[in-house]
Amino acid sequence: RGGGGEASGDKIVMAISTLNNPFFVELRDGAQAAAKDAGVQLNIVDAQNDSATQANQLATAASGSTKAVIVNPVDSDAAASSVNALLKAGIPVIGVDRTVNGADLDSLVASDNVAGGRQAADELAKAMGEKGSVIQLQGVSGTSASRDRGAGFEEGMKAYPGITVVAKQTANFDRAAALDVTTNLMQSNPGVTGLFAENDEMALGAIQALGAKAGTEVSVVGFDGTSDGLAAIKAGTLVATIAQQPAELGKLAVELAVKAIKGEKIEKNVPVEVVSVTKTNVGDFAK
Amino acid sequence: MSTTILPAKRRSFNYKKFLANNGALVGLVVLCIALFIATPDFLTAQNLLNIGIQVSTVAVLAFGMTFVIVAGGIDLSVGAVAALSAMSSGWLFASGGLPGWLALLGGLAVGLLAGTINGLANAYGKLPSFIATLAMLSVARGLTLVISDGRPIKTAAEVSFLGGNIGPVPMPIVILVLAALVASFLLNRTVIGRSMYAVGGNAEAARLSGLPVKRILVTVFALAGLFAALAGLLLAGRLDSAQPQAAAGYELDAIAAVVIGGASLSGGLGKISGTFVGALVLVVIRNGLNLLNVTSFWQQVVIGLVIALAVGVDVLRRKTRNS
Amino acid sequence: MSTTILPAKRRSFNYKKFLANNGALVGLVVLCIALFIATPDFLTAQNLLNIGIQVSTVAVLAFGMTFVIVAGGIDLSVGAVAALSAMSSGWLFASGGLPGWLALLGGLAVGLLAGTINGLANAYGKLPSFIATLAMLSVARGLTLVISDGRPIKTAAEVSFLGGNIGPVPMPIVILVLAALVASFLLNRTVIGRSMYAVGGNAEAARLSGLPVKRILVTVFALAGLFAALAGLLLAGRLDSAQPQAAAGYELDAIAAVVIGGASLSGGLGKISGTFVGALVLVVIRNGLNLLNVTSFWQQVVIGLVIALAVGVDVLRRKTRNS
Amino acid sequence: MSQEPLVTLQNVGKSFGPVTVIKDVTVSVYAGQVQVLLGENGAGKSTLIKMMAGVYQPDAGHIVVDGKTVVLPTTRAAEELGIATIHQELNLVSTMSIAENVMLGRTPTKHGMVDRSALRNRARAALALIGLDVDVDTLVGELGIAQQQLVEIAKALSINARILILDEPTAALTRHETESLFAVMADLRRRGVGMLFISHHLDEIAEVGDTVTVLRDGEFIAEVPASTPEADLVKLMVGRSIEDQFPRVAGHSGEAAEILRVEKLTSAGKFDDISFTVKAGEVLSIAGLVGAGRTELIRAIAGVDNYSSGSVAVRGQVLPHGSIPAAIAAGIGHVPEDRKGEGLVLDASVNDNLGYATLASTARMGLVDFTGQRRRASEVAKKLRIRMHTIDQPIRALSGGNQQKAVFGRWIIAASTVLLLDEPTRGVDVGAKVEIYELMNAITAAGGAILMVSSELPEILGMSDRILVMRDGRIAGELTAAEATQDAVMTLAARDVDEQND
Ligand SMILES: Nc1ncnc2c1ncn2[C@@H]1O[C@H](COP(=O)(O)OP(=O)(O)OP(=O)(O)O)[C@@H](O)[C@H]1O
Ligand SMILES: Nc1ncnc2c1ncn2[C@@H]1O[C@H](COP(=O)(O)OP(=O)(O)OP(=O)(O)O)[C@@H](O)[C@H]1O
Ligand SMILES: O[C@@H]1[C@H](O)[C@H](O)CO[C@H]1O
Ligand SMILES: [Mg+2]
Ligand SMILES: [Mg+2]
Repeated sequence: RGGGGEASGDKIVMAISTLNNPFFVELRDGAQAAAKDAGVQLNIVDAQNDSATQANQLATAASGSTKAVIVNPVDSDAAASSVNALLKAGIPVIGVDRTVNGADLDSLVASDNVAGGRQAADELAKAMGEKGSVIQLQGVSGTSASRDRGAGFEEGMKAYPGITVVAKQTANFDRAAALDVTTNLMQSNPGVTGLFAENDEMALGAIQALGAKAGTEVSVVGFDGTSDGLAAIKAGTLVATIAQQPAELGKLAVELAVKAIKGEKIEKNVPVEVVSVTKTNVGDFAK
Repeated sequence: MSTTILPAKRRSFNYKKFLANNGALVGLVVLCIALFIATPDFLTAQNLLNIGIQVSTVAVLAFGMTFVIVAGGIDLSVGAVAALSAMSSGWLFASGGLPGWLALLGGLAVGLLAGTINGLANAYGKLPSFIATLAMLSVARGLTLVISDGRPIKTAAEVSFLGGNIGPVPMPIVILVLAALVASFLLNRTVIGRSMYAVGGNAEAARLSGLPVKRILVTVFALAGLFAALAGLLLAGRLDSAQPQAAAGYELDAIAAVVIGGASLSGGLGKISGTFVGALVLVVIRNGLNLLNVTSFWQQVVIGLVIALAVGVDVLRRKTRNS
Repeated sequence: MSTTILPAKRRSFNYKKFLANNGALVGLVVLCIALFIATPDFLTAQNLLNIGIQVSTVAVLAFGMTFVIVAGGIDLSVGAVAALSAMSSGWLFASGGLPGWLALLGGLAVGLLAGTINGLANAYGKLPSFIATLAMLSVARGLTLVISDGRPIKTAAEVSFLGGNIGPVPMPIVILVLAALVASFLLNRTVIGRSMYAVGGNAEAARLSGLPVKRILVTVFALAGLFAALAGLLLAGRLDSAQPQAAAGYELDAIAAVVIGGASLSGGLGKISGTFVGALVLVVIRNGLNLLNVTSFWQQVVIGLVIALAVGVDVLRRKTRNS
Repeated sequence: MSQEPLVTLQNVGKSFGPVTVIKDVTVSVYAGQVQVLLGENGAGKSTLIKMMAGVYQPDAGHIVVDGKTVVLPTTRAAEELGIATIHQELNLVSTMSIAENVMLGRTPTKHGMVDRSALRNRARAALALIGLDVDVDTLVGELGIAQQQLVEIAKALSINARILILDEPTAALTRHETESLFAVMADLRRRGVGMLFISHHLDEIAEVGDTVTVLRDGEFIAEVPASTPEADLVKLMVGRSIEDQFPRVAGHSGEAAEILRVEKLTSAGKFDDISFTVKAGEVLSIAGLVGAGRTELIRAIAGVDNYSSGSVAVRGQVLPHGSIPAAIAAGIGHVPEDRKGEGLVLDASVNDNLGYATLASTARMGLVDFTGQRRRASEVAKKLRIRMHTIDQPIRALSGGNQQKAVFGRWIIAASTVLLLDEPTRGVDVGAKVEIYELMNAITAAGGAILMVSSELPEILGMSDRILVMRDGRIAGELTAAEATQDAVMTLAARDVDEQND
């Protein structure tokens, strides 16, 4: 299978969980740039956050002239059978951003959401002076990103007995939903001084809801490090965001896929740093 | 805002008739009383303002939907058209370099255009409205993503103004009220509005009476598109940015508001006041559940039950009245 | 699979009639020819099997939806009920310790129950089916999240078997064919099935003719629930796990499949064969666009256009035939 | 006729797909005259007038208005030439008020807004023309069929047309309203309006008509003066003579078994304390004015509506409240007054429509008996002479009278022994009427019982063994066939009206 020599023109399929989110758009951009550099054809399919759609797309990929597959699973468990089918057909599979449980991926390029959740707890506690009450905005119920960040955050908060999480509500990773939910929660919890949103989109909606309180009376921490998020840090309304490096994730995934096609040996685990971005280091990230 | 024509002596407001015609209102009132008892945070001036703001997007979408449903159709594209209009407006401003107010008008024009296409496809292309607008849902959402490349776009100050305040009054509430008045006026006072009831109630009779059924259908969808654009710009104004996924799935909320408000999906029935009550039911439930901090999983269960109950109360009330 | 009663000499298959009754088929064939020309990957044995597997979930959901739409209702809850059934089955197996086959039956029972509740709310509670099933959508999705605590659950081997193969034949295709035969038999050959057409065509006339309209409505929704459960288990089998967000939004696909297949949302019309063609149209478009590597944003635009075209071709064809 | 016709359909033809419905027919309407169209059910009368009304386009021939050939692509185009139409089927929007329905398509405006007081006033004026006295804000859906028909008539009258087409306007009316309509027609005639009138009530022809054009199977048969004797008209129409228009053969002699017993039946606000019995072999009719509560009563007996007190028993067995299946099982068959809304599934085939009541009872293990159903349906369609292209045609495409026969046929197939008939021959042609009457005879001869509500007094007088007269929800009196006359019935039925007028 394409052993050695020219990789040029080889087809790689990249199955992304959703492109309706700037995070994945940046991941895609990184991957595309890398594909161009390597001279391979990169087909991107978007599952719109539906595991079954993704299974369909992976099956379709297997029937074409695909040389390698990069998968960003909608759900880490659900992707296993499709990925195993690809592996059985001899097509190398690289996971990106989220792992696939129960499949022996050729490689995984990911940042650690649980660790990120813990970091978010630390940043928020620092900003709040380790006391006060906190609202947590959750992502789409049942997604691994929401699950893992929530778990990490809860774990991290255990270290700060002075802080209580007074309300947890879902805002579906969505800015508009976060605006309404935060407005309502501030109504029943007026004394809140901290807010953790499981992604930057929700953090920005919350900031909108908090108005002048954002960054003054209430500290907000987000997740992702999107360009809007970084701008909010500069503006002082967002205290911190746990930045992933989506473009870097995408780029590394493609590079690994190219190596796999050439038959080169690749590392099983390629971790990408998750960085806590605050006002002090935001300059290094601004794009 | 009642569809039935009031008797000549219009001075004294007919409470009984109003209640009888606004069934879901009873459900809404019960809901509000329950929340008032359950949490002191519910009945505060600030929270009522919040509810007013939060209902604005869905209500404006649902007003447009009311025209369509009264005329016997359905419009699944309103959420996507709202997003497309806001995104187009943002793009016209940011990349097209248009002045803010022109960008705002451009956004409205996009909504009107999308709605008109729906209407043409339904009336002249003979596509069932479910299919025509489902196709538009997909096309409009796709175009929104294409224009934005999946990223939010900052909106013009003129658009953001829609999400702001004038004096102490939130603009979304002002727009909501204006939209309700305009929609209600169109539906009740104009010939084209009254014709919508005829088309939805009995299209054949409308045609035999010489009503321009096709033109009415096009108007109905065009209005839905225009109201969707307004809702989209309102939402973008509140968020200070046009979001690629804005208003996703709102079509079901909008349809639900209209149906909770007493309209029938088979056409010929429906009122703006009812739709407004329907939208409030949906928003008040969510607001209340947030205030009560019901966990997000159970929230969905409770929302479902309350929707069924709100409409159920109305059905029950009507039954006892009739027998 | 035609709704019209076949004449006595049933041996010779009536192609003309079949085509005339299966309008969207023309759209589907055109679509397939276009894809065959556009990419060599489309018409491969493997890809055709893929399409068969990919269509299974939506088609099974849509078969159940066909009963509801024929009888004049709508069911927005099928996606959520599919997820709830699969999750319940997973839970019964993993936490309840039931043997796999019992867990599988338990999942089906949950779907049947949810559907029955929809039917009771519609027929006896007098809730419009749109509202009753919208409420169920919310409740079922909420319960799915509650049961699973937002996490996927591994399914029993018996359920996973539904997603596997027997010999060279994928099980989803086997189940799809069986479901189509059963649904078609119920709708065409049985008293209750034929009654559904009468209820959807004119419920009052059906009632005055002595048909048990309420019981028919309950049956219709119960069947939709049962088919949804089957679709949910099939999906879980394919994914080897029950997902809390499984089949979200599939209700629109299912309704679209039925409508593309020639049914009318005002009831009294619709066929399983048409629904199957409708589901294929949706799946073939997506499959084809993936193969052609159309970028995902444009994909949505194209999907919308193709849906409109597929139905448009049918409308046009009928018009020329009639005039 | 020396004068120039207002409108002429010149050698027109019309086909639907393979079926030719009108072949080379010419008919004219003159100012101040009433042109009558006569023909059996399905002869093509409605199709013909729809070409004049701008609903259908002729496939052959042309339309001449005021000497000029015109094309009428829409109903509006016809209206603009002064042609107004009362269609055979009700075309009203049930969710809208009477006023809005009357003025539909011509809603008065002021400053671009609906002028509601003008709307109401003009609607009231139109209703006054035909003496309908109801609140114009009432929703049309709340009216009975007869009142809806009056609204439909008022609507056409309010157009102030030069040419008025009336397609069976009297089918749903009692004599009383029919007379008000004829008075209006006489007035219109004086004012030079030309009219095209369709009716299956032959007695009405001489009363209002000038000339009669007879159609058979879509073809022109003859044009004769309206004064032509009824028997001759019938012969032209059906191609044979009908000896007896009301061939009632009393089915019972002496002490027959009691089949239907209604005791103290009461439904608040609808009817009150109704008791009567119907014996085997008997036809009992209920006469009364529109709104007397006859339909409500018959619906209650059939199990369609609930009632507050009293009982209904068939052959001694008391029926449960409001259960249609129980009523059917006891042998009841119900022909409702609104065939479109309550009788038929319009998009389903003739075959299906004929079989609904027997779908379950003829099934084996839940499976439909398709072969048997088709056989039974074909037999009944033949027996009732239902005019259709094929039995698999949607019933929507049948003419009104043929649709009515199909509703009747459903209960023939079900072998019902207690028939509840609500306006059973509404819109049915003379020939078919006699066939229906003969069916009634056959049922009573076989020991069945019939309860019939009709607004056609001749039918009541000709076909009943006994007559109950209802007024204002109560029984106002009972007459035997022998003592019943038009006057006797009307006196009982209308006494209340007179009292109110005092
Ligand atoms: N749209 C249609 N498609 C097919 N056939 C039709 C259609 N409309 C009418 N026909 C057929 O044309 C014939 C004439 O129908 P039409 O309604 O003109 O009869 P009619 O003389 O008015 O009868 P009636 O006295 O029962 O009203 C009937 O056989 C009917 O089945
Ligand atoms: N759906 C309805 N809602 C309200 N009132 C109604 C309704 N149907 C009938 N009515 C009224 O009930 C009364 C009895 O009507 P019903 O139809 O039983 O009279 P009827 O003697 O059969 O006369 P018709 O010849 O009109 O059938 C009338 O005043 C009628 O206007
Ligand atoms: O990492 C991504 C992003 O944080 C996004 O906001 C939601 O999905 C997650 O997987
Ligand atoms: Mg006719
Ligand atoms: Mg009556």
